[in-house]
Amino acid sequence: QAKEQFFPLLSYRTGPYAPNGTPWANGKQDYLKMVNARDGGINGVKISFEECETGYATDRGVECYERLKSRPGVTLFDPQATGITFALTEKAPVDKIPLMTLGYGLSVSQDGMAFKWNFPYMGSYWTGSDILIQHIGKNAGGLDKLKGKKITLVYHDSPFGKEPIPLLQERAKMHGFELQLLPVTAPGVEQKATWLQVRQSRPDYVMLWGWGVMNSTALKEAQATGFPRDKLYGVWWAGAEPDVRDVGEGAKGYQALALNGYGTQSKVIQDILKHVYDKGQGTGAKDEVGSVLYTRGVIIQMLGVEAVRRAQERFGKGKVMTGEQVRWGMENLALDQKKLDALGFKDLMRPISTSCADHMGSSWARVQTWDGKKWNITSDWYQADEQILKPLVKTGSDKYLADKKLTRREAADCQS
Amino acid sequence: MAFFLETLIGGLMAGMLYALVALGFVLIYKASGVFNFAQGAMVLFAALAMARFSEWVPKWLGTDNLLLANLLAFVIAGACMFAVAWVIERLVLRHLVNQEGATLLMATLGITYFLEGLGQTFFGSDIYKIDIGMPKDPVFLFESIFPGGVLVNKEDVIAAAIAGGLVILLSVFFQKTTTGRALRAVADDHQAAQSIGIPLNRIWVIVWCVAGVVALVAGMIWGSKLGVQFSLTTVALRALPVVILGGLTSVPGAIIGGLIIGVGEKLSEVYLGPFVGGGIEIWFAYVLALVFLLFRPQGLFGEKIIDRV
Amino acid sequence: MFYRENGQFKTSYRTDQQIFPIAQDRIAIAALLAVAFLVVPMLATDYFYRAILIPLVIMSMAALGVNILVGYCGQISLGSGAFMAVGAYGAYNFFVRFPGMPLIPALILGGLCATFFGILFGLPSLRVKGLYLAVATLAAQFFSDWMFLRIKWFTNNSDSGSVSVNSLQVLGMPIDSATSKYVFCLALLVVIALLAKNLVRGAIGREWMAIRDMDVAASVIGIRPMYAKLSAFAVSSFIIGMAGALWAFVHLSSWEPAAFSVEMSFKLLFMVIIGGLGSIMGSFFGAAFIVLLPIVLNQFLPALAALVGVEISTAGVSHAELMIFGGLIVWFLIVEPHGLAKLWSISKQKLRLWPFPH
Amino acid sequence: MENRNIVLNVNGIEVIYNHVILVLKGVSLQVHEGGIVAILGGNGAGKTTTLRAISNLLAGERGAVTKGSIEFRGERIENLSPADLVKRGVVQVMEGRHCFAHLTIEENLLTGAYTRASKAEIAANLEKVYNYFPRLKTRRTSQAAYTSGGEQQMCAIGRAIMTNPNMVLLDEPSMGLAPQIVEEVFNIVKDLNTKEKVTFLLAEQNTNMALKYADYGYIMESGRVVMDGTAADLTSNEDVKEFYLGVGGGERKSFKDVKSYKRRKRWLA
Amino acid sequence: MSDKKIGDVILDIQNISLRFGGVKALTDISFNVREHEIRSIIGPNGAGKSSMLNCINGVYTPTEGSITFRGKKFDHMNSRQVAEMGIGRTFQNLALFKGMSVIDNIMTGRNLKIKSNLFMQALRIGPAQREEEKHREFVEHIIDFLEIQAFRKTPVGQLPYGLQKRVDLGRALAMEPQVLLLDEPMAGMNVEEKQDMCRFILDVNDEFGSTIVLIEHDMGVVMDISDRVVVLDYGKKIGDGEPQEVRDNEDVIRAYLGTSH
Ligand SMILES: Nc1ncnc2c1ncn2[C@@H]1O[C@H](COP(=O)(O)OP(=O)(O)OP(=O)(O)O)[C@@H](O)[C@H]1O
Ligand SMILES: Nc1ncnc2c1ncn2[C@@H]1O[C@H](COP(=O)(O)OP(=O)(O)OP(=O)(O)O)[C@@H](O)[C@H]1O
Ligand SMILES: [Mg+2]
Ligand SMILES: [Mg+2]
Repeated sequence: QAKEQFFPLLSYRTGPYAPNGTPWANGKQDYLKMVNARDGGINGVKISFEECETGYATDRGVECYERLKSRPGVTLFDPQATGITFALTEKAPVDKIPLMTLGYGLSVSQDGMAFKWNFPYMGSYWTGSDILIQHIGKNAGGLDKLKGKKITLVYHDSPFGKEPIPLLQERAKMHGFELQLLPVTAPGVEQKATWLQVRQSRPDYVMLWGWGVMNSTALKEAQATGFPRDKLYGVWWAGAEPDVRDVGEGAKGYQALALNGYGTQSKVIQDILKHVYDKGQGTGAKDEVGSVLYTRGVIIQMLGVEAVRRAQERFGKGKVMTGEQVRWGMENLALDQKKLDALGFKDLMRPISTSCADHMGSSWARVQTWDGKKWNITSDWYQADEQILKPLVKTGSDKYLADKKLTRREAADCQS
Repeated sequence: MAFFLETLIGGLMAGMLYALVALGFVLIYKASGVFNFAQGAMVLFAALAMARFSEWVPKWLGTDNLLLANLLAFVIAGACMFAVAWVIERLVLRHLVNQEGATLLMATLGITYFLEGLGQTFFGSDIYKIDIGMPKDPVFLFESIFPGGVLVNKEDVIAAAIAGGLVILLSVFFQKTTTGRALRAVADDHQAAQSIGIPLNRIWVIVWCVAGVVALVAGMIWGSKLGVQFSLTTVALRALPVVILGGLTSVPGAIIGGLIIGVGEKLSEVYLGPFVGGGIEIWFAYVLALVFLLFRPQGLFGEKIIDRV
Repeated sequence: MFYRENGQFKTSYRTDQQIFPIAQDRIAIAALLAVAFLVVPMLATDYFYRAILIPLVIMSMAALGVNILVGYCGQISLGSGAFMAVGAYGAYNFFVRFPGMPLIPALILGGLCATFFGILFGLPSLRVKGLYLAVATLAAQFFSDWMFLRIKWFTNNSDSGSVSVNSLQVLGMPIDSATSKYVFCLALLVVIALLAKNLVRGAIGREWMAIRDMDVAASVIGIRPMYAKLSAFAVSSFIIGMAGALWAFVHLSSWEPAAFSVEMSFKLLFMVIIGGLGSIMGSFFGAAFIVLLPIVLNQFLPALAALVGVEISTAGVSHAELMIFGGLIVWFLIVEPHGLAKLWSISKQKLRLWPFPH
Repeated sequence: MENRNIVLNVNGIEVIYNHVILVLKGVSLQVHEGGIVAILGGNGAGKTTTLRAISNLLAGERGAVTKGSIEFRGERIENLSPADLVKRGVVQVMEGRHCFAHLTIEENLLTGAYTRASKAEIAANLEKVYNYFPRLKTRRTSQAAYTSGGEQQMCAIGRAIMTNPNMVLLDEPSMGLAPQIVEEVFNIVKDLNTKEKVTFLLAEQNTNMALKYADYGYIMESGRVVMDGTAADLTSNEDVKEFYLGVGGGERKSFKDVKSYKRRKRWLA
Repeated sequence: MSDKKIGDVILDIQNISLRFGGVKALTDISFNVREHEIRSIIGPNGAGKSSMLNCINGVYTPTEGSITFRGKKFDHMNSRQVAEMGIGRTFQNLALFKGMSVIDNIMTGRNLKIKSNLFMQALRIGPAQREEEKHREFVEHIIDFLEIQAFRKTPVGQLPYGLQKRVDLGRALAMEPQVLLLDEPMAGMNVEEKQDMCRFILDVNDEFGSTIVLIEHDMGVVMDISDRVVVLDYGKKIGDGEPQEVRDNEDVIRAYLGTSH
């Protein structure tokens, strides 16, 4: 019987994606340290964790997973990469460990009846792209104004970058805009040709679906080819400090989705500073605490911890939860505004509540704008359009089940 | 038409930048017969050093004179590259005299990993900025002739000029000086070179140093364009087709190869890409190089590969 | 003293032509196989299987394939990742498009796809040599990266470009437990290694080596460079393709083209150089070095650092890991430029003389 | 040994290749100032290895001197680099030519002058080499790889002369050269020896020639010196005559009717 | 002279010229080789001797002229065809396969004769195995013959120069050639070893009945064992005939032998 709740932490602090991977990983670790220091664990259950460097590579990710999955008290995995998520999606059901892919992963895995072990909390690439189109439409003065317009998707040429395409095509049909697809070969340091093409086709808007260095490179190329930055919209993985910092003024006016809030004023961040950094136990540099991806890491870990707490409510307070029990907790999570405020997440996110059928739990996001020095939230919350999403998810998950010769979960299974 | 010109110019400029990295490969190969896999890592290392020192120097000295800071940073980074060259000679090359190409290649690979680790340990693995005052915004030429003008990047033009200058300098060095001749001798036969008193150790330090400085210049320019981050090592992969197209042993070949590859890949991506789904420039560059090789197996300007019984 | 061939007289060329002419070696190999097939399954944990043994076995097979091309035939190739990819996607397409296609034929067909691809990209080797060829083979790599990302047909029209297989079975036995996967891969490896060994010690192997060592002289004694090179490409890419299919089907079970990126190509080349060019054994050593070392470092560095009282950050560990890895490569090369296999044979030679120093 | 200045003193060296192959088993020899000393011996006796050990070119072959000492003008030289040795005037002409394939003949010769500064001297030296080997002059602009075997051998010798040495280690200089040229090469050796006081240590298979020009000789067999003596002594030794000069039993035998049995060599007994 | 019978012309070289850019390596050379004879080519360095051999076995393509082998005339051939017709060759600058053992090097000489295909070799079933053994046996004979038994499994790169030359000869012999082209097989050997080598060559000539074309700088050897000698100088033929004739030829003395011999 395990005595501690073990959080395996897959992360990458080296390689092309290190600038973005590092604050994220730091946030995840710091939150756990803080919970231990402040609360003495989850209802008295101490948290332990171990980090494993994946370098964003699928095979190393799988190795890390295999290494950490059989640790006593293992909780859940957040693979930090779509590629690793794909690989683990095959393995998790066998090992009975849930995967949390907050804001990434497989969009169809929102369907908990088909993907019992995947939890794309708070948003998927489909909700993200949907919201972005809504926002662009709004800026244009209404979605109907998009008719005849041209929107270019500059995307990371990987499953991550390709995911939004079906939804965008759907939206393009609906609103009559033209969708141009420009893939960028990973890791994305070479985009000259891409932006020459942008210049040639003169799209009205460009959507940036990048990660790691690809983002800052895109912004620099946009500047070099004179594409107006205020017509450039990024996904929430292209909207953090490392993406724009070294472009500085050159990225002014660039807008990106904000999946979560940030800054140091929220209570949870203050707690982290107090209980972790002031004791000299911070994982990273202090001035990075509260940055966009750092905060996202904190939120991810909070959701994990709360899922454990929720599971304990059912399976026994003060006990170490198994992967299966955590899965139930994740599936039955309900954090309303009040609870969020109490946890210190006021303004960082919206309430989330999951169910057997909906593993996402919330599909809200805002838009932020870079002013040359820092990010500012510049829009209200948007929610992805259920009407569009639902059928896509349904057909997608059906296809998945058919391919795998699996069957949908029975309603009764939801009780377990 | 204007767009074609733009693409062409863009390709030429990109080509010059590849050439700059390719130059590093050529130098070391030509002068010691080693295919230096670590060139990409050296570019990264140099750029990281440059970026961080230009950040730290003002802090240490308390000035905010950009020029001074950059100058000092350049000198310090240059010194770092010298140290790297010296250590590599001492710890690696010296012990591998007269070994086969594959072994040396592998050794440079070890060096690659080492430098990547070392660079990130010392300098961090975030994205850093090199601001050497390069103009970032585009200029538009011939606006009277073409609507919208022809877009040209001043930054690219400056970078291309620097690359061109370096190449001319190094070509002269190789063809005309005693040391240049000695370097070529070393590349042909380590042992024979030793036997007639060419000090391999010193030669290697010199060559790796020069390659280090070339890497520094390349790192500075690329870094100023793209930001300095681990992925900078991947520009080495873009430079490889340039190296073989121009010929592993030819300094001017690096430039010509660079221009051909640069233009070829940009034109193909822009004009061919859309029909096949895009993202073809990398393999197109390699296939282009391959096609040239079928006609000239030693590259356009490479020394003939000698096989004689 | 104990390791020598004295007293083991060969009475026929056949016995002298055995793979392991020395009795002690034969016993050692038999023991090793027994351990691999019987003892390991009794001891290994799930992690050991999935993260270490299975990758090791599959990578050994791939390295073996690469070694035939690079080590035996001297054609340096950086396209091995592509051959793996072609094998994997080839097998995948046969597997999903022909309902009821059994696993082993699918793997073999995948290997054949790779063979075809290998021969195609091997054609330039008839004109282009050495490093030029090495770089040129990257064309195959980048082309395959692109092809499997961009041509949807290959991924069975999957939206994300990621594909997966499941419920594998061989002759009615399911291959899903770690043990069954391991034994399956190991059995294939043994078969392939045996066939490969037969090839390299036979006439075709001598042709390959002759081409490697001096192609002009080889052609003077009647070896056709074209046949030798292309057959090396074919055999090697077949094996690599099989390994690729196994990597995808058995190890990853869900994959995207990035699984066979250029890094994979480089890794495979490193394996054969570090392990020993032109040595079947070397392929295994090399694969072990490249697969295991990072994992070992990753796990033991923090502990080691704690031992000497420094605490290194996770990033620090990763960086230190890179540095140590690089350092070890260089160190091994200095100790023995011809790879671990050579080191091994030298130590055997020492053992023969033992306990006398020379 | 005469009582002249000993410049090179090799003292009981052992050489091991690849950490396991013991090749030299305690070789000692001395070379005196201004002498021409020949090392004779069959294939694989260890002549080349001995020369490599002296000029410190063993490392590249993964060999190492494990015992004994080598002194040049009283200084231990085992740890000097080959380049240092060249500066001290010791240069080796390697067996098997080793010309720089991509360089032209003239460039090959000029690399020999790497350690020297004076342009005029180098030019004069180059002229001298061309005088010795007129054939090289006609091929001066050809890449070395495309010259004939003999031309390459001349080039290698010429290149060594370009370093302006005071001691030359010659490894099989006559190999592959036409008889006239062999004669020529040995005349050059004599010439440099008498006029410029260059000391020579040469490993040679052409025993006839070697003993004609050398003043002292060592005979090696499987890693050991089995016999040494002045050239005159060696020439008159019965065994040497039979095995190395091919004139056993009085007169020269025709290659056509060499016997197929071999007499056991006395010094191996 | 021995009792061996010299047969008809087996190899006829007609008006061969070879140029490399400006270098005239061979100019209008004609001579022939008779079956079973030992035919030497001599001449100063750079005269074009090696180039001549290269033309005969297809490494170089002569700019002009033709070669007739056993009545079949050709002016361009690749080395493979030459090998198939039964012309073997050793090299002046060792061209052994350095990474392979002595046995394997010599075995490559048998490759032309191997019938079993890739699959049979991979499985090493019946015929492939038997074939391998058969050739191995032949090669062992050569090894015995050349007295290099002790080095069977040594990688040739580690052998001393002289033994490498022997292996080179062995490899050529393994082809069971009708005509054997030897390029300075005795360079770098002492008298004793040269005697051995001569014995090998003579035995090959006698026992296997091979015709031999020999390039050699040691006049003693050439004069003793050859039946006829061609002399080249600067790419031109300046003499041809029995050893004695050639030795007395003024041109030859001036260009090559010098006066001391
Ligand atoms: N690099 C090497 N590795 C292993 N063994 C070697 C190496 N070089 C030489 N040997 C061995 O050392 C012994 C002596 O060789 P060495 O070349 O010194 O002979 P040598 O007297 O010069 O002969 P030759 O007259 O044929 O040139 C030989 O048995 C040879 O096999
Ligand atoms: N591939 C080539 N390219 C250019 N020149 C060549 C080539 N091969 C030979 N030569 C030239 O042709 C001439 C004849 O060379 P060859 O090798 O035939 O001489 P050789 O008679 O064998 O001399 P040696 O006795 O010195 O070996 C030489 O001057 C050589 O430089
Ligand atoms: Mg020797
Ligand atoms: Mg010749």
